[in-house]
Amino acid sequence: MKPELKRRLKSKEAVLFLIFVVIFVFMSILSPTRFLSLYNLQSMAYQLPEFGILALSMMIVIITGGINLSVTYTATLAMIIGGFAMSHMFAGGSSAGLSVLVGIILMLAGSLACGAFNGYVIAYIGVTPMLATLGAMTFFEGISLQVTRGGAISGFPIEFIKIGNTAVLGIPVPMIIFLFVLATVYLFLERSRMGATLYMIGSNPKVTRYSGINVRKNLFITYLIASLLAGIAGILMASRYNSAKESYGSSYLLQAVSAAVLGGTSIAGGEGKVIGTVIAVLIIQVISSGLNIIGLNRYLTNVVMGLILIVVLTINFLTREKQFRNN
Amino acid sequence: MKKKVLAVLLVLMLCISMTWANGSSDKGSDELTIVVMPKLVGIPYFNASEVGAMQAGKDLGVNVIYTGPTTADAAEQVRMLEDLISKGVDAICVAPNDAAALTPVLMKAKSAGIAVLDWDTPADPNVVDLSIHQIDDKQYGEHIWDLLVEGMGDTGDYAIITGGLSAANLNSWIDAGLDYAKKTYPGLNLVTERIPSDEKQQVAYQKTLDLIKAYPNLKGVVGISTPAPLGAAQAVEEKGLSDVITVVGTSLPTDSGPYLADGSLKVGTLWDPSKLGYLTVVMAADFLKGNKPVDGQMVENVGKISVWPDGRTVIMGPPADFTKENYKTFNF
Amino acid sequence: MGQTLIELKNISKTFPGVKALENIGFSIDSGEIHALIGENGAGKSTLIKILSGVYQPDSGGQIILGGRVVESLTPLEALQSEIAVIYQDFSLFPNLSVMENIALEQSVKNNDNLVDWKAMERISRDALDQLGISLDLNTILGDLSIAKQQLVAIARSLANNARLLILDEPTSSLSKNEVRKLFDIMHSLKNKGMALLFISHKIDELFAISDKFTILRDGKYIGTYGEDELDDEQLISLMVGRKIEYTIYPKNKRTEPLLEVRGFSKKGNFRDINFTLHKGEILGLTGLVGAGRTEVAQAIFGLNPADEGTLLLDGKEIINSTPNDAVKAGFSFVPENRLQEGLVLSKSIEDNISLTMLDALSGKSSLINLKKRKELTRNWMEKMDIRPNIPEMITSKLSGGNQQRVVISKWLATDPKVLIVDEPTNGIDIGAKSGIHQLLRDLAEKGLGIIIISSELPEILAIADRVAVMRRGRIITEFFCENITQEDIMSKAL
Amino acid sequence: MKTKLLKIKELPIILILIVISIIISVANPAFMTLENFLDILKSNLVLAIMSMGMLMVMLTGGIDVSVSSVITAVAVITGYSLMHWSSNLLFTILVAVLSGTVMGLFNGLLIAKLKIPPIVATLGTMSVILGLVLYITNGTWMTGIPEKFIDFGRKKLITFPTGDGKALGIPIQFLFLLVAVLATWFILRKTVIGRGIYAIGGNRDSAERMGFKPDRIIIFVYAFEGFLIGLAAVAHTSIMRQVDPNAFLGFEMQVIAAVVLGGASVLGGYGSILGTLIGVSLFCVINNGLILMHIPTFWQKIVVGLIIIGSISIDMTQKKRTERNKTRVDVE
Repeated sequence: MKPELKRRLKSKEAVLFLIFVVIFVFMSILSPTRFLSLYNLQSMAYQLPEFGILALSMMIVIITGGINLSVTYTATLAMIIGGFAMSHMFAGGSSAGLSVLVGIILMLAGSLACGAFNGYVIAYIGVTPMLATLGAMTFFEGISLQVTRGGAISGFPIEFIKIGNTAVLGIPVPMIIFLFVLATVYLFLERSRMGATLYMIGSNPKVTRYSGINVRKNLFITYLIASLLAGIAGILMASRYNSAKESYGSSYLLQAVSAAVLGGTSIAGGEGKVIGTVIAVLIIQVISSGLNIIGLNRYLTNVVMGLILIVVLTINFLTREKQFRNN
Repeated sequence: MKKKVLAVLLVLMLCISMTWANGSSDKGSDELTIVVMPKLVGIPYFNASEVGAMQAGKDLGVNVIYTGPTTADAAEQVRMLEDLISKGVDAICVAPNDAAALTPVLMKAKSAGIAVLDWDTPADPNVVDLSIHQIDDKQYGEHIWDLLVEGMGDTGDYAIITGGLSAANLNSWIDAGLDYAKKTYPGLNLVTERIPSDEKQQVAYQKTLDLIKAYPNLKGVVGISTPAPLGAAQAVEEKGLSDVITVVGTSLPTDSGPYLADGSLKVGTLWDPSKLGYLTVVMAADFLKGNKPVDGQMVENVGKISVWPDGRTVIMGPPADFTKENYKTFNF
Repeated sequence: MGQTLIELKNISKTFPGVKALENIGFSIDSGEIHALIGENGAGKSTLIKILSGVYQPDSGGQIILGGRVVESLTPLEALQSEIAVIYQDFSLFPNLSVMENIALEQSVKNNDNLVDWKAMERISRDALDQLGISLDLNTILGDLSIAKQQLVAIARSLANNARLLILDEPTSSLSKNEVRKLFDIMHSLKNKGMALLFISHKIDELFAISDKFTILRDGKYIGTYGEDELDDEQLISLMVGRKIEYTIYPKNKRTEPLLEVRGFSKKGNFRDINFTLHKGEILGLTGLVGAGRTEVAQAIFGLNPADEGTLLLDGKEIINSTPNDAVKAGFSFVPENRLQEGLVLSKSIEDNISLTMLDALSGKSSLINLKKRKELTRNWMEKMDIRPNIPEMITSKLSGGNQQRVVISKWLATDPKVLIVDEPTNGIDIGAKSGIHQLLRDLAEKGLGIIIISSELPEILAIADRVAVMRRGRIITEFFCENITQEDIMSKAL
Repeated sequence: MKTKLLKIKELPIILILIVISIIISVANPAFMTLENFLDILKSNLVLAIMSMGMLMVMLTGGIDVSVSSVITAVAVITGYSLMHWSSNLLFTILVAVLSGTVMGLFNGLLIAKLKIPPIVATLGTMSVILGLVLYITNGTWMTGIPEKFIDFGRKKLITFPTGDGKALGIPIQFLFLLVAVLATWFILRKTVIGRGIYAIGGNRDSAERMGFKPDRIIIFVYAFEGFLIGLAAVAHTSIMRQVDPNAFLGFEMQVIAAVVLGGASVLGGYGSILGTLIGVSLFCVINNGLILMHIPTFWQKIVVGLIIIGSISIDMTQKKRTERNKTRVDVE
């Protein structure tokens, strides 16, 4: 057991966790009354889930050797489709409960449709994920604009708004949903047979195909699942922002890629741990909130994030080199 | 392992040095702290507002934090507002990227005992204590169309170039203007729906070139958002059509100087954004001290303001029009 | 014979856990064709990599090159000493033109800044002329057939004016005519004073062309002999260390048909393939490399579906349009190229062995039963004697033999009805080889139908019940493996 | 000859470009005019120049998402140099290409020496560079570009008189594009390093074995890309006559999209100058055609998205077909 423990302590994730702790402590020292306040911890717990879920969605796709540039527009298209129905039903006299139910179902269905579109183009036509999702990004944005005419869809029942804005026993509902998603993604990726397949596809699709595994189908499903997660993030955003709009969360796209990579997911595919991505999301959240509370210029926050990305990857590189030399 | 720790420390040092360089500290004081949040930072319009807001802070002896997202994303605004509530401030003045999106977080702010104001663009009227407007949206839209007709006459083809399709206040001006044109200037013919320019002069320029070719009888272009009229004017000037096509729109006098001078931009119209920033801080500080604005009140460095009967909508005043003749007299 | 070009003294190479080469010492003269002989795994590839500077030998040895004594070479030194190697994987650029593949190296070697396209054209034209073949110089290499790509690889080495040309099984993809042409060229190169180190498994070829033989066995130097000092049999016995290579297994009687292939055709791959595999039978599929054997196997397994033809399993028609269909129907396929097709090298033994078994390892919950997985892995690792016995070991770090055992394990784990093995003993030492033969035979005994593709005729004769010989995309003939010789098969295959 | 033409790898994309051009010109004859082509040329010069650099990067199997922040930084430095140091043209170009090259070099070092995957390394530098530029400039436009430089930007290379007394001209900035294309062509086609770029994209191990130095080549490629971005920044500034630090937000996606539309493989090794230029043209023609064809604004993104996916899918299906039909065995 001892060498196992030692190995774990030396893992990328452990290093990352250490970095997280250091940053957290640092922020706390810098701003003990505010950063460490219960209110702020809770506020971070409200903010983190939508981004965290998008990062997990991105991670799943990256593990198969792909990337999904349309992830945020999937979320917004889903919330617009569902939100459109929900607000119309509610305004038309349907009960709040029914409107919310239909709205949520349509949001999930909308995200699945986006996933099916991406999945088909990537898995069955064989277009490189980066290009396919680049096109899809524009396409989804176009549909969203067409539906909303650039405005926001609002007028949701208060029951829907509550999803993203209430806390149970002090724990925000979005956080509970996030923990649930996190557990599911963990089980899916690291424990289920399909997860195992995805890692193999990401490492070597040819061998995986030669092993009698339907790579196309698995890839297709991957994009479905990743988009479903984006849909869940969309529900949280729509609820937290009390409306649905095409541009919500557009700044999450590159952040989601950064989080996945920072968390140790290999951009080439085949490697990556759920826990790593989660720690990376935590790091980004703590830096973002912490620096905001301290009052650092937003642009410098971007600079700090960029530097951390480069530094962590450099550390990974140096560790790898060292291991290589030791061998 | 040592190396890793070292690297981490380096990053931290960086954070510290930048933080201290910024000179902000966590220590609470008796000073009032007012947050002024634009839709996004780093564009000329909101930079000008920042100058006014900071000046007001200095004049009134209140602590002003001017911060906002780096892209016009409501989600990012919500996150920042949540952090600022954690930070503990006295008033939040926000120019929402989307009114509805900010309602929940603004309600949180209110329940945390923070005064909530909107400025530049209205937020949900149910959650704001005061609403500071540069101008009435409807009047402003109508004014722009009046300027257009002044240039091109009340008949003929025209097009609209807007900053972004989902920018709520730009849309409300355009919608007001279009409604007005339908009733007042039936001879005007809008050739195609509003065209987005992503808040970039380059894109506005390109789109105007395309418009000129697609609609050969084009007589007017309305540019909404500060870079749009400039891009349109540049295209018109290059095509040598300054006498044929009238370009009007919302632009800052300093940036639009060259285009006004060569006649490609007929007239720009905007209020002084720094005054708006100034007024916002003054109103917020007054509100925190328990003073309500009154109609016709004289605000130093801004001028006479009007207040709607609801008692919380403050209008700064009419916009200024910039022309070839007068643009040099403005300094924003 | 000319003077000594390169001399090796006491060259050893140790990999973690394996002594790949031990005290190798021999010399190559200019103007000779020197055959390097040894079984797969004897250390030939390692030796070549040392000569080309890819591997550094253990310290203590010496390489004497043009009078200069060094311990090891770097790739650049090897290049400057004009040692050229044609690897089995060609080391070509699929995205560059034929011309550049042949002549670009010259520019790099000369430290040129600019590309001289005219000179490149001349050089590549010359090289191809020497080979007596014509190719469009501007064709992108990736658009050529594998056989033509190999010709380009040979032309490239010719273009480099190498003083020592190392040919690692250069003839394996060539037709008889092309082999003859190559030998002509090798002769003319030799007459120009060039040294050639030639590696081949084909004894007749070796004797047709070589002046000297250096024999390696299990990483050890056995000896260097002139062409007149040895005959076939002596050579083989030196190579394998004993006279009889393989246990010849008793042949099965025909039982009921298991798999019937009827009229399989695919444009540019194979035509009108018909054969029947019986239960408990091992059917050999042989012929030269490039005869279409692998293509047929891939077609059966759904990797390269045929345009026409039907497949009957237990008398019922099935359609394998993807490997997934094939696995579900009860097929297993151990591919020829284990590094590119058989193993996910960046993943562990456990990951690889369980890859085909994920459905079985996960019940209704879809979650993998980790305990069961560990058990399965342990079982197979023991059964197949995979070493080191660490399921978490990354497969790229295993030796070739162990890698192959992982691939076979992963396929046997599925408990197939039909097992197709493509060159299963490639790169595996003798002991392990007979272990695999025994295993295949045992499986057949249990009623499995096995198709084995192998270029190694003694292997086919030892374990197959029947053999089908392919030539240029067609099955030419079938033999029962009793009372036939290698020559009988070869005469049909060529 | 016929077969040779059919062998051109760019053929499908050329056909798509032709078909789309025909559709647009049927809808609006104004498309097929010299004037329109010159407009397209001028407004997309910068994209075309930058696509050359991106092509090289992608040939090595890399990608660069930091191009938009690098050009922003270079434009700001150039603007500063013009306003505070010298308005000498050569000096300006020198400053621009030097600063671009330095930033490219930095990317190259991260990728080649620290082995950080290109997309991640450039994501990091993007945040850092853009963050610093916007922090320093606060997004303010730099408008005081000297007249001398602006006059240079208005020059025409060749002018064609038109009937109505006006003249059309090839903009002077075309020279920058010409230099970029010729330099890229020269490097890729005529130098050993250029063939090395293809070689490491096709088979990195073999290239190394052959004597190429992949690390050096990669550093060179990113530095050269930075150099081209320097040229693009000068061209851009001379066209737009001001520097807007927000002008290139999101531009990297356009560059990447144009290059891959032109047939470059994201995995490296495949891609040509001709293809890239056609990809850029396709991209520009689609954008140009949207307004010329009177496609309503709210449909435009849908159309663009579908055309991108459609063209790539057609190309892909074509490639798969030839791959499938490739002869593997000479069947008797």
